[in-house]
Amino acid sequence: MADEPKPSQEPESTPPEPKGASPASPPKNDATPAAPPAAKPVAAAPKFPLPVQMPLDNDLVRRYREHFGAAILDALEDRKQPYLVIDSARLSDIARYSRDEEKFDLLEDFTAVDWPRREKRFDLIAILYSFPHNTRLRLKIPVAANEQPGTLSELWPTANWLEREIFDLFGIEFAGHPGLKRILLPDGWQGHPLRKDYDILQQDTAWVRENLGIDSGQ
Amino acid sequence: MNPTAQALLHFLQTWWVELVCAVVIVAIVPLIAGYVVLVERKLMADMQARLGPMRVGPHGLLQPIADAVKLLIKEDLVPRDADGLIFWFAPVITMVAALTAMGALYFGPAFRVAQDINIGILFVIGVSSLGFLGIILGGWASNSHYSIIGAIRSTAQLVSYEAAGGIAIVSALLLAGTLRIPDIVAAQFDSHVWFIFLAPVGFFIFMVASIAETNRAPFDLPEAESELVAGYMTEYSGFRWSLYFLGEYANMIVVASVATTLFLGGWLRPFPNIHWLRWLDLLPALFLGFVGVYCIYRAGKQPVKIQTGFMWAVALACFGLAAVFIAPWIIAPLRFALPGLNGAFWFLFKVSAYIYVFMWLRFTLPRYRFDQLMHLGWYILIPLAIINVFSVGLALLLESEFGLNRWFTMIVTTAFTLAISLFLVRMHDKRTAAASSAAAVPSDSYAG
Amino acid sequence: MQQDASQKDTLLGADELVLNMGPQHPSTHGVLRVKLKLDGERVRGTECVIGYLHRGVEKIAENRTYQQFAPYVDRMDYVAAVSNGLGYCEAVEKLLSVEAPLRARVIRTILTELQRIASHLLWLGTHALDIGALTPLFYCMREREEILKIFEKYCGARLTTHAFRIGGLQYEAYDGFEKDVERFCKDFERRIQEYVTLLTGNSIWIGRTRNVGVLNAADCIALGASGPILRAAGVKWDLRKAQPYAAYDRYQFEIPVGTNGDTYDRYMVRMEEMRQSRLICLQAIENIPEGPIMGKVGKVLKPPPGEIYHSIEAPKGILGYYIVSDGTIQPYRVRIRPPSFINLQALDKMIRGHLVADVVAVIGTLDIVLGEVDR
Amino acid sequence: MLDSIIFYFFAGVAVLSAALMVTRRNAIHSAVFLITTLLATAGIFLQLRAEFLFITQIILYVGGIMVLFIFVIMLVRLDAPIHQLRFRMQRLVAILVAAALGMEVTVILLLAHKLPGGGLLIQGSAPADRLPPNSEELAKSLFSNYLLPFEIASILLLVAMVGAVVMAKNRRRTDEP
Repeated sequence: MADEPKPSQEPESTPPEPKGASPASPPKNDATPAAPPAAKPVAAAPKFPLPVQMPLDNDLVRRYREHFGAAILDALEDRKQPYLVIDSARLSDIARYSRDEEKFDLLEDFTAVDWPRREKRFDLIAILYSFPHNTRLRLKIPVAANEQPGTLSELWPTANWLEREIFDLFGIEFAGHPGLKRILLPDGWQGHPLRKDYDILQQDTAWVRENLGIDSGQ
Repeated sequence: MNPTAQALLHFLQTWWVELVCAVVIVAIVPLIAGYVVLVERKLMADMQARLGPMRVGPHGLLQPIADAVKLLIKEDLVPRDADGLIFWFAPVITMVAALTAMGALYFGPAFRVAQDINIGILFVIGVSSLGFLGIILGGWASNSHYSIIGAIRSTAQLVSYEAAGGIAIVSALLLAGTLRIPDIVAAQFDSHVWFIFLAPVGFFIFMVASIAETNRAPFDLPEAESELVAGYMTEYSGFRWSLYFLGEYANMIVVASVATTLFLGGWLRPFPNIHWLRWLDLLPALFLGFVGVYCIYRAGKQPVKIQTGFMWAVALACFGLAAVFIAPWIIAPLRFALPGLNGAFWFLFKVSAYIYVFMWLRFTLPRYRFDQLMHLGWYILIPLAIINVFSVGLALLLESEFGLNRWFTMIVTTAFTLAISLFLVRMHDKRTAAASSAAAVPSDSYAG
Repeated sequence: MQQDASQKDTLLGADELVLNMGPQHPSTHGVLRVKLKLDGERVRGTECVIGYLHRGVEKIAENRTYQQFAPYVDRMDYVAAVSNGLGYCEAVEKLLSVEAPLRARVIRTILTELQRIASHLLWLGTHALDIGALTPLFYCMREREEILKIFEKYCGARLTTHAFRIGGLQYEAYDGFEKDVERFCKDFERRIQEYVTLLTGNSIWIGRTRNVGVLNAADCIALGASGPILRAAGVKWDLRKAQPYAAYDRYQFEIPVGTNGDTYDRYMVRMEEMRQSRLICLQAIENIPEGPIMGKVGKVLKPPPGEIYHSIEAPKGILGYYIVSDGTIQPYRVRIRPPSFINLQALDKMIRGHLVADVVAVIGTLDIVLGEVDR
Repeated sequence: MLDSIIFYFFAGVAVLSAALMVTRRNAIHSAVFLITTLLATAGIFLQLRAEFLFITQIILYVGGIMVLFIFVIMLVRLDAPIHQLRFRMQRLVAILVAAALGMEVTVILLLAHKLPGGGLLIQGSAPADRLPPNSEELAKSLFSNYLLPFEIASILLLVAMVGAVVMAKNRRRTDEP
């Protein structure tokens, strides 16, 4: 499935806007296990001698890999918070497995991040919480702009509005969602504001003029 | 021509007192209602740890007038799809009903409008119940969902609670044996006790029903602002709105007067038959004098000179009234006015106390839900009212046929009624518990 | 039979009435619009229309520096600005891998708990008002005023406080801070008794709230409803205990839980939460450790590339911040998990089959703030 | 003189609003005019010093029955059934019935004096204000002379009420599932 090697490898490899020209620290290459202490305070302030992302390989990840093999594209830990990069095609399977077998029963949040220069433009981020184990797990699902990932709202009804919000602000459509329509912005609005190519001053001038009767909402 | 003029003259000659009284009622009741609103706001403020209106006049004493002026000059909005004629006419019905009902009331033995109608109390109740026509028609004519739901609620509520209230009145009427208002009061004088003590259950039911009939909290569902915005009044504004508002407060005065007449001894002072308590007749003057003194005390503390002056004026008015009350004691030829004056004082005092209880409840209690309201009306109050009528009748029968002590029979029958009411409440609780557990069966339909 | 049914349809108007509640309705707590499908007065379905207050907070975040964005979070749940600020500051601190000094964390805890009380007070007042009890609102406002005065004395602002800074605090606790908090807490015990007298045992209140808007534990979790809603359903779970942040691990407090998950249970849970918050404050002012109030963070914050998710137990539920850094001074993406937004989604489930009057009770018990729903 | 003015006023209002009632298209308007008619009739009762009848008219007809009318009109959408169920021959039948009724009334009025006991024209009755309170009189006659009819009527009403309750209950039971 992994149609491109490491889309996951992280943000830094494709810093989006002009500003972040220097790709900072090459992410995961030096896998110093001594990293955790670096997460401790003080000295760390302005400079970060140690990388904060590391590959993760614990029981949980192993179980996931066992079940889904190549669909688990990567498993990382960022500032001691684990996340799995998974293939969007297996999203609902993995989600169901997480909920039913691994007892991540709460979909705490579901959102997206836009990486316009990457081949798979968006990352869907599902933050799962397990009441029995009191742990969190992030699922990161790279999806392409024209891709339609499966909905999670059958597993967690809470994903209903969250997916609508993602659709509204990013324009990612979810297959099988009951009633996918804009939620925060008006129905007829053009554009998806949280995409990086949507400028902060941009607005749907035509809509504003027509519906509010003013020239500009600024 | 001549006979007509003569007839007119004759008409005026015979009816001028009543005409003047009628004009006074129409002119003064809105003012009184305005001040009842002010008192309500002040009381509410006091109970809620704040000051209430303070700006217009000292302690907000001119607020009602300012409000009235504001309402009069407000734009008069009519929704586009409203039924113009009925929308215009509905508030008038409410107001007219309340005022007409007031026409048959006795505010003390001497102050009244209509010649004594021998169905007095029935007239008051019947006519005041016409007010809801204004509510339902106004709600319908507004052509708005909130309005119509408010109107439907209001009608259902009125019909249910009028039944309970009407039956509750019967218990007092049985004791009085007449419908004429002065005779009812006289009956309470003769039996040495107010009917509230003989028929407490009846009074309680009437009180609850009268709160519901006047759409006051906790029964203010027709205009529940948190659900229906303003119920049937949603689309009304300005003067028409104020007509509804005044009608509501006038109605409050009407039901309070009815309750006072029937259950609280009308214009009788407390213990009217006990001679050595005659000094109680001095109370009105003392009371007013005290208010006057208090006003003077407060006058010094007013921040603005004009308010000090106003406060003095109020104090002087109080003293003047007190003088009017005290005059018959000093000037023998005015002695005839004494019963009338004192009667008016006590009557208004009791009416105020009754309205005060209304307000107190309003600030204390949450609002009923519509189904709960209906349950309360139909499952508890109406059966209880019917049983109460039976037991009062039984008590009277026992007294007259078997010569039993009146108090004894009353206590026994009241206890009997209360026992049944307890049973009813128990049943009601069970029923609602069952109903709510049935309603709580989960349904699993998620939707956006 | 068939004919009967069709006749009934036309004669009795069995088709559903759609009642549009809001966006200017007195008890939708802002600009929420709920389309109610009614059968008589019974609700057959709801549809929430939100977004009237959408300001694009998450978009703004991408165009501000980390410090610049901090005041914006106050404008989300504007009745619990301190809690929002706490969540954001802690999230950025985690992203920077620094920790605020203990003294700062203790003061943060005190202020946040006061804010929780203030938020719950506002909820209680408006909720009671929705159900028709006028007076509690004013009592609640009276107490909330005391809390806001403490905030004002502390940082000069009452509502959108921006009380915390990334890395700690900007202001030292003023002289007499402990005394003020203590006086409030001592007083509050008596005051809360007043609400209990007015509401807890009142049969109308119970009638209006018992078995209304029931949401059991499984539904809560499925719908993501958190905070008092979850606890009222009997789940003894509170992030302050489960994953302590700030200085919560230093203090003893109980997690109140309900049994039914109905409106009355939520009321009881929130009342008890206020008492527990009061206890936390009392414990905390007993011994505020000495020390610096600002951690070692630079003037310019450039967190290393990466991402962080941090959530706290805000008065309304789980308030989470998911922040992605690209190594510049501006966050690449800030996602806020708004508890109100997600709790509001439970409305439909809670209200079906109830009466119109219950809609306001349920909206009230959800304790939503539209600034946070719409962001 | 005054009495006549008042009478003609009330009578005129009653007749006029009755006419308006049957000609209005809008059901609520019809109901409003019906209420006006009833109130005007009540006014005539009052003028005749039949206070009890007056207040019964107001409480029962205006306060009770008309509420139900309006209630039903508001709840039921009348526009649809009006088009479906219009009775074509209505006008003709109405004219016939009205004519028959009018004739009947005329005949009775004309021939009243020939009827046994003076018929409708009661002559030489006491002036109204000297009559004993008529609510008491009414009660006395209801519970003495007319006890049996009164009780029968009560039972009839009771039966009707129970019947209505039973029917409503059945309706609900079939509705529910």
